[in-house]
Amino acid sequence: MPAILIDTPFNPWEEIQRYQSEQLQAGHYGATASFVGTMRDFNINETVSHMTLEHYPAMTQHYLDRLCETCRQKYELDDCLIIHRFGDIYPDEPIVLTVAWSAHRAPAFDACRYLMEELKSSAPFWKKEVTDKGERWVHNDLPSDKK
Amino acid sequence: MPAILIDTPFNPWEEIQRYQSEQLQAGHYGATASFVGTMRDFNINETVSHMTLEHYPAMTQHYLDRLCETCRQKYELDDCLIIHRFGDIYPDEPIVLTVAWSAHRAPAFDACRYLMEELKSSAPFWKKEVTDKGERWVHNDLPSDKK
Amino acid sequence: MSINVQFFASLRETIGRQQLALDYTSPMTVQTVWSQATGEQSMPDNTLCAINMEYVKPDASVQDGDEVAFFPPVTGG
Amino acid sequence: MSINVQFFASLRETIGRQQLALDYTSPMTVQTVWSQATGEQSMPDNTLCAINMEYVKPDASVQDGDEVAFFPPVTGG
Repeated sequence: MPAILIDTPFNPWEEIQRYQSEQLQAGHYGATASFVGTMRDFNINETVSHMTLEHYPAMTQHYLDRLCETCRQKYELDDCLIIHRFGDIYPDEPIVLTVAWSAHRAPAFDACRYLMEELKSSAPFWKKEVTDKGERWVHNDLPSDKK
Repeated sequence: MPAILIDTPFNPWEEIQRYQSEQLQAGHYGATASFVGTMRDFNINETVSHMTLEHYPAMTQHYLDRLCETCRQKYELDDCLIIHRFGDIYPDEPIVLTVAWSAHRAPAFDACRYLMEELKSSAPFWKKEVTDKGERWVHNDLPSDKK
Repeated sequence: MSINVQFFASLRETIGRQQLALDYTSPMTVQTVWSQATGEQSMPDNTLCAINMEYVKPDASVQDGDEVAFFPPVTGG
Repeated sequence: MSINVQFFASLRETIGRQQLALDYTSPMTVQTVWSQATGEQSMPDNTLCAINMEYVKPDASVQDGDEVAFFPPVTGG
């Protein structure tokens, strides 16, 4: 149940297959739910050429590790996986992958979504987009309940 | 937004990549939610050597095609995909894949799960498992609302 | 023309046949198709019914040339 | 020992520095760390605070040697 931070492009589908074949017991899990967040080339009606994803390295790793642990305690899972990019990211590149493996579909779906919602609301990452009008920090319109 | 029925093993992760690179517009979608149902080697505490997935060919294709259409009308999606096996299936082989691509994560998650829940409750497939005690039809414990 | 009747999965095994052609007589419902096709057996409570690939209730009307299918609760996915 | 203060993202740019060491004086809260580190600027409403990688509220107590971080709402994923 690792959380992996990387600063280079990754192929989420290959990572799922690799992790699955190395860490999961074949024939044991019946449900694999996954989510991939990919960089778009537009946001709020402006063309985005690339972005920089800043983070708080020690806290990010700590936060994501604990999120995986909490997730495994909360749902009946065989395993879960998070991979998250940081640094410079270009359109069409995957930013984040969350995966949950379970015997049954409900915990797999619930856990995969839980990982993403928690990560979106609390993992210390900040996006700065570069558009044709210059740089801008991305704002999250959702209220934070963490203050 | 195809629904594909096949009677031979498939690799869901390769199918996602292939479909995505051929049919989706790079940089346009930001969220990809997927689900893979895999055959387990045990069920209700018995070891299962393999199973036969019977279906009602014409109705299955019709049902899944329309499910994809309904899903695209119901959620704000770039696209969706269903692949479903039939015939003889062995442990660790994928049985079903559902994928939804969207600009945002909520419709992608919701649509991917909607496809699976509808398919599980109404697509005309029937599993017959072969265990060390013989063959048995799998029963769905959930009440059906389709009668 | 006639009614094409189909049985699937455990129902196919219980009834002992996969399909049969039934003479069309007006009026006909899915329930009467079942009764004629099975020799007046009672329909199991959870049986699903379809006319021309669409789910219907047992009291739905059948037309000449329809395909009427009966099957147990589905277990795909 | 002292307090290691960190600012991230837009807050780092607004404050004009990424990190600084602050002499520890007892008692100290996250709010007093902010005030001393920023020259008594007011803390933006949506600022998130962490002590040693754990989210805390501004009235949380700080200990000698702690790392105290301030940052805007997160936008990862």
